[in-house]
Amino acid sequence: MTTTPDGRSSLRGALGGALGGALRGSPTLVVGLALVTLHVLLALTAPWTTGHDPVVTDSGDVLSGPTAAHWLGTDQYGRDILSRVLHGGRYALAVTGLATTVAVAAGTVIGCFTAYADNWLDEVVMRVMDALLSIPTVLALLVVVTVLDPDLWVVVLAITVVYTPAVTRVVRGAARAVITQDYVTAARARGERAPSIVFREILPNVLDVVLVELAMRASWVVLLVATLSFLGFGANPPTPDWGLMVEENRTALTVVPLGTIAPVVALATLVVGLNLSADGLSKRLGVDRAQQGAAA
Amino acid sequence: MTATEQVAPPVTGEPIVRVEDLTISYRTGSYRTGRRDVPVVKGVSLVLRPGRVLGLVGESGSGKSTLARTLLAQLRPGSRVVGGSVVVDGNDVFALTPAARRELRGGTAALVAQNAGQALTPSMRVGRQIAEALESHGLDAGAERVLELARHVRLPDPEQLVRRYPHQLSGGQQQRVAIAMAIAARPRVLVLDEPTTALDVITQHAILRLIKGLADELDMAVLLVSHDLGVVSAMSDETAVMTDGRIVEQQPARDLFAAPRHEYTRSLLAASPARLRPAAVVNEPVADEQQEIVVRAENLVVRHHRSLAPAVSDVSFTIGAQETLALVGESGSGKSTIAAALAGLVPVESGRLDLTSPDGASDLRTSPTRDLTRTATSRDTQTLRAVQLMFQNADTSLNPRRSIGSAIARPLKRFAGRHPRAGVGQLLAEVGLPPAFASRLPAQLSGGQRQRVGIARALAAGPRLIIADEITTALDVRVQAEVLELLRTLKDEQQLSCLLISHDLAVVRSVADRVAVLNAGRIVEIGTAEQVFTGPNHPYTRQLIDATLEPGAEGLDEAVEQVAWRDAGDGWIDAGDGHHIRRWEQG
Amino acid sequence: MSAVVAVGRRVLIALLTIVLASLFVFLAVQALPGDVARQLLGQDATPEAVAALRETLGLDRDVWSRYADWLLGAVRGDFGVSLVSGAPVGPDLLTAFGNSLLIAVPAVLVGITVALLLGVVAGVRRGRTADTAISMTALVLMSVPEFMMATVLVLLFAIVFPVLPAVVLRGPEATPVELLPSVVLPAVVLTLAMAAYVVRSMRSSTIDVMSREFVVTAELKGLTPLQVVRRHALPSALLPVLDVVALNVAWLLGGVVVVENVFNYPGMGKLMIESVHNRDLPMIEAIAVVSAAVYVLCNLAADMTALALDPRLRTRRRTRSRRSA
Amino acid sequence: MPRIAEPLSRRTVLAGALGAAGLGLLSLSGCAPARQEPTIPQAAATGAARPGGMLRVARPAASAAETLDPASSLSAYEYLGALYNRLVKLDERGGTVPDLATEWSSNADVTQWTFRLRGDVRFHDGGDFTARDAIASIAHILDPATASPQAGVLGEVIDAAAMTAPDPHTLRFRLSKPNAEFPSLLAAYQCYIVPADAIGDPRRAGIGTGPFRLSSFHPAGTGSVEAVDDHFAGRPILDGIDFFSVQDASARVNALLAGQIDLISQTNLDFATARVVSASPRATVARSENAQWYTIPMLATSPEFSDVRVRRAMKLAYDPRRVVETALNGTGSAGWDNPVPPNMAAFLDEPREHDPDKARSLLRQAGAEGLSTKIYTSSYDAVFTPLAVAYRDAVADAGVRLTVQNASSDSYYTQVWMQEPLMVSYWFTGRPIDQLLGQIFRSGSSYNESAWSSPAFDAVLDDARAETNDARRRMLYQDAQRLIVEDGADMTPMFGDRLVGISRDVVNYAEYGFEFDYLSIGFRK
Repeated sequence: MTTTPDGRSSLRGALGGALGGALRGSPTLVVGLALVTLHVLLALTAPWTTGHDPVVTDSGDVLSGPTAAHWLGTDQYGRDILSRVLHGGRYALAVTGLATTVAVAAGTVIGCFTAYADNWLDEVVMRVMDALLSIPTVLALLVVVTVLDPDLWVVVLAITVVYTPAVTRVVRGAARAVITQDYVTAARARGERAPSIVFREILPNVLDVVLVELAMRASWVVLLVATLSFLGFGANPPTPDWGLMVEENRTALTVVPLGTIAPVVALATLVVGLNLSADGLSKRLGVDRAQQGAAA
Repeated sequence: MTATEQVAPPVTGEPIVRVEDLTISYRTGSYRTGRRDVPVVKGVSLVLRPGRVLGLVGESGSGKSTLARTLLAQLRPGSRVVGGSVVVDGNDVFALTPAARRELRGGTAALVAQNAGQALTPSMRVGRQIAEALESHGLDAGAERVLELARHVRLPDPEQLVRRYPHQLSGGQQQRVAIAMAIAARPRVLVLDEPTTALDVITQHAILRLIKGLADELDMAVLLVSHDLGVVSAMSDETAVMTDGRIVEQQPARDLFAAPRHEYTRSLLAASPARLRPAAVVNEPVADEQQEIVVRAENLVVRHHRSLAPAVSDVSFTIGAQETLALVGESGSGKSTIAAALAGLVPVESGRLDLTSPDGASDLRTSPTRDLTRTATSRDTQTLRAVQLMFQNADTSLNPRRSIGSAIARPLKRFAGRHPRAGVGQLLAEVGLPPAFASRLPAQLSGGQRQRVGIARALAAGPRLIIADEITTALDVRVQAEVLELLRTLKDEQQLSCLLISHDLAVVRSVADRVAVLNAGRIVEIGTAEQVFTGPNHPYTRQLIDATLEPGAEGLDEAVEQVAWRDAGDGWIDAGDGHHIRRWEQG
Repeated sequence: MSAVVAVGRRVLIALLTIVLASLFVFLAVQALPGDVARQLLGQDATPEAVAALRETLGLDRDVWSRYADWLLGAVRGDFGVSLVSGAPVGPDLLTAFGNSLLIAVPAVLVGITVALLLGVVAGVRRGRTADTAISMTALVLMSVPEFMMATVLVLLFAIVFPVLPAVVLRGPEATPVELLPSVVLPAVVLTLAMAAYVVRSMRSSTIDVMSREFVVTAELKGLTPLQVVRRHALPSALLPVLDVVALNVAWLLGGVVVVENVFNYPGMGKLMIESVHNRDLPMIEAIAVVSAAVYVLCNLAADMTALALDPRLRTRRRTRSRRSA
Repeated sequence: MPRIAEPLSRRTVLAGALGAAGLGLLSLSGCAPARQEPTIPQAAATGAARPGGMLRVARPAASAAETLDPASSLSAYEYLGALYNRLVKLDERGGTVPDLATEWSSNADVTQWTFRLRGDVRFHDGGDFTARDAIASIAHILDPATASPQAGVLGEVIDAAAMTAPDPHTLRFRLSKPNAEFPSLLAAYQCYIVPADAIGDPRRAGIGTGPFRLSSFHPAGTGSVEAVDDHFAGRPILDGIDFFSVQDASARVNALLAGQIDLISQTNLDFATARVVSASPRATVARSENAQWYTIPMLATSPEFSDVRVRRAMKLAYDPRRVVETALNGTGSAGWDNPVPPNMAAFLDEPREHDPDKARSLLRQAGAEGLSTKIYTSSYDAVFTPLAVAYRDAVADAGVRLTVQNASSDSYYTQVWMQEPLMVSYWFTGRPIDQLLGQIFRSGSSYNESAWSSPAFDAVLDDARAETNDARRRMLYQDAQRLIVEDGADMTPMFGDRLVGISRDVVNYAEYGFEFDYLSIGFRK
């Protein structure tokens, strides 16, 4: 908890407090975060650790099995699979990080404000969110990605459009519980303005829900990003991306099994890590996950 | 068991329950920090005999509830028996087979828990739940038998009631159902775990009388667990006092309340609000004609929703300078609604609600009178500042993610323009907390400390009126006493007016100058504390006063439930000196 | 508030949701690059021909008036004519929807039942072997994309051991009976993909309810563990899971795209992809309406079930709109 | 429609995307092969077929609006060759050979052509085939209401009034300008002959003179044809063919591997998939050599490529042999930017030079040193992206920096094609030489994807058409090829073999000139 001398405490402090408290003594969370951290580290250091450019083709050395030069072999264009898997983490984590953060941030702010407003605005926003939720995810993604060319930011935008309503609903639910608390009543009795109440009183107290939401959405986003890439709506070749790698190599499974299995293992471990983090966080922070197990 | 001053209980029949040297510990911690066993019950021994009531008092966390529930072989997850034994009807309960344990539960020993609203399964009709208690012990669970039980616990209109779901019942009715379930299989031991804590005083009285009657009738051994000295005093034949996992004193109830032996027992009794009364009487009731009026409410009507009946109707009162007006009444009587209206949290439908400035007061320069029917969003800063709220539940009144310092600094900056750093420290000191607490989070404080912070936060604004809404309800009796004392001191020092809301007449009597009794959104009686507590009274007031149990009480007054009245139009009886009683008719 | 008003309000909100969803989709499709005229005429079409076709199809009119026209038609039950096949949208969509139901209904029935059961078992046996096994399996299933699951299943049961068809060869004209053997694998994939979430949410809900006072009371009444779980814990434990189930069922019908494409299954997901490709606006709109209706109905069904499970909801009056202090 | 014309203009939104992801898990266990040389069979199995049997074909349907009208741009391509005949067809070297017409001749200035038609041909409904049906069928193509892709090509030289029938089995065309290659224009697969009185009658769609008659047809669905016993060219080996519409490429492969179908139509397996299919016990791969003609059009009207020096540099900069190696793993042949497939008679066998240094200096002269731009690709065809990547790598030596940009496959030919400066594209080979050059490279022609405009080229083409001497005409066509290689805006890095997935039980599969050999294909004895 970072507290300034005059007693002002920052949102960051609250977040740190929530997370720090959560970390203490939850093996689930520790394993989950360790997996995620490992992925982040591998992705960050990929340019220096692999020794191969992930996009350089070598027609003289295609579909090779594991060799001294290529630990996980090469794909059908002679690219180093290990290097592509490690670099693929960069794309997956970048898109996931951005998309999840944007969607969760937007959903959190909208959810808090509408919950606090509790009037026609709340009603209108929730109707719009409900309508957005009722449109099938894939239809929405397809339309957004087709409207704009698929690049990183468009994928981020598409996922934001799809997930913001769901986050809004969850956060709004949590915020409504917070709003009945006496410290919010106290703030209202002080005549505080809505933004002050939302940011000072409500937001810090839905952060636990938001954290869990962040970890859980992230696990879905990783899968969704991979699916999008797999379908040809995501990363552009020859960008190293897990979904794309599976797409490119799946037929060569007999020849180079690692070309498909390595990215799937990378993907699955990241998803497991995020899921365990979400589990651990919700357990430690006392967030009810039953409400949040909804599918993507 | 070394510190226990125990006197061998008078032997009246063979013990049905024998707890010997029982030690229970709770496992805490984690893989990383290492697991630790924290003892919660430490070497406790006691016996229960048929037809006798053993009262077990203690503050929260004393281990009394954990102890009581072992009689049904129940342990909280993570707890385990480290030593000693619990023998019920000749069997060690922790050595039973699963089938025998089920026979014990509800068969030999039954439990009535604190909150029947939570103890009853919401999705099942109450009749079915009673029937289940019979079925599970192989007894006839026919409709007639269920109705018989319902009548036995004096449920009104049992034929109708057994077909309802728990939420369709009042709190008292729910507790009666829970009792019916408990006695269904005619258990020999009845464990009551804070059976009336969630109930209003009048309902509490009725439930306690029911339990007492049943215990006698069915010759049950009863273990009554409560933090309420009055309840234990009135109910138990013998009383044990528990603190920190140990029983420190056990005596026949009458002896214990008359002449407590252990230091801890004495401190408990000294803290009960009834014992504080002499000090309160020193507060001269200021019924002076000249007295300034700070708040004036006239014919106030508040409604939460158009489709609902008014929560408050036709309420008029005044609060003078430095005066404490107490609003008393059962839950739902409208007392908190009045507080909310004063604080501008709910809109006033009609009537007047004014805040009056004393002459020349600097904080209300422009106009001597402020309209409090405006909600907080449309009040000006000075009005907002003048009225400050304090809340019942210290857990929810402070933002758990913000430091104590920031909670106090906010009103300081907003209203008083004082320098936050110095101000926070000073205010903390005023409420008896070290300034270093400024950097702590609410979770790091005890309930009493948090309530002190709540007071500091209210004072930070520099108010004229503070509204204290059940501020001591959630506190243990000794802490309650401290907080009330603090409130009184500060109020005098800073010359504040106070609206005190409480359902606890003992508390009210100890601190209020004047008292308004609310029933169904209307004031039925208003007067000085002395007038109200000595009478003459409105029958409802009388009922409330009679139902209040104080330490040392013996038995339960049978007259309490027999009062029946109804409003007789809109007249008032003037009992003199500002003591007004609403006219009523016997009914 | 009377029951009639409450029900009326629900229905109105449901309709509003569907209309809003159709509007959003309509506007988004407007923004799609290329249009049906170009798509129909091919790349060598002259600009004049494209313009003429656009006019014939009414694509040159302003978006809002076209939406209004569409909405008026939809209200009368006329969802228009497919811009591609020229046939009314209804029958084709109905067939595809029916086919999707053919894989979704068994998946829902089997998947939800088994998932709830496993979730309860895991929740009640928290921390034991059964719980660990169930939770781990659910976690793994959640972490593997469904196209991977589908692929492995096809490989195992269609290619290595050819007991089931790998893909559906007959298109929308296939009768349900002809589709029957092809239903198995897609249904299994959907079941697995969906069940994982339901298992986990049921588990945590069960754990939560098992610690509630009324469950403890039931235990202390001397009931057997089975009775406690079935009569006392289950109804309450199901409540929070209902929303999850509803969302999953809605997802199942709207989001089966991946699975339907892997198996070439002639359902609504596949029709959706084709319609987006063809910019077949009337078909996309109809699909959006059907999907939104399914979503709304699933939520309604969840609410109804909640009503059946929780008598408190049946009699509770409308909560006060303003919070009282 | 460029690719093969319409049949391939299929959405491939998910094509090549889903499904086959585990195709070879079975051999996962014991398999960590170091390097294996490609083991893809060279040609389809041949041999004696047993009479009878139903061939099951999986195909990607053109559209829910697909039709059996051969003239339409939305015709169901696989059915056409089974149901109908053309007047003439192409052989494997691009030559024009008889089908319904037995012989043909022209006047001296090649402005009038006379075709002698077979007299022993009946339509499936029993009607006799006459010149009247041929005239009606071609007039139907020319009818603007049909919007036939072949209308432009034919309309350049004839109109409906130019066709006469001196007798029921003689057909005469009077051309508006000389064209020595005119018969080859009638080999286009839109030019199938249908009964004159069946045109415009949807209930009679599918009636033709082909070796199979229609049993059932559902647009974008299933369909079936059965053998015609008394067909003029002999009874087909098969009893019939079942067509199934499977949109997803991987699903088609799975169906083949699972033994649900015998042949995948219109699917060029990528190299890795081909390896898996040929390793399967049920299926194998048949090569259709040089069947795919891959191009990289540089939009000549774009600022990047309006300068001929830049275009020449882009060609000099890369070695097509390397591209074939990388993108196709050798299953194709280098194109050297000449669009004419090597197996065609008119092919000009003069490989251009590969000189990155020269390319660099040309770029410098043009002020475009270190050119940096995007090259568009999509999942429309399995080889697009490998080609783009391989080309990108190949030109890096000359200092050209390309970024591969993946575009959505379903709008690739509406949003990128002929709009972005640089992209990858492909055509099916099998066009007669004149149509190939005229349709795709002539100034302003509808398939001119690079928008290249060369009066010299157009003039050579006109000369060739008017030239009646076969040898001299071929030389003119070769001049035209030389112009394309030197000045043109299209690059042809390679011709790819089409790798066709086929059951091991099928023999005598052959496909060229947009048509199967429907007569001799059959099941192994």
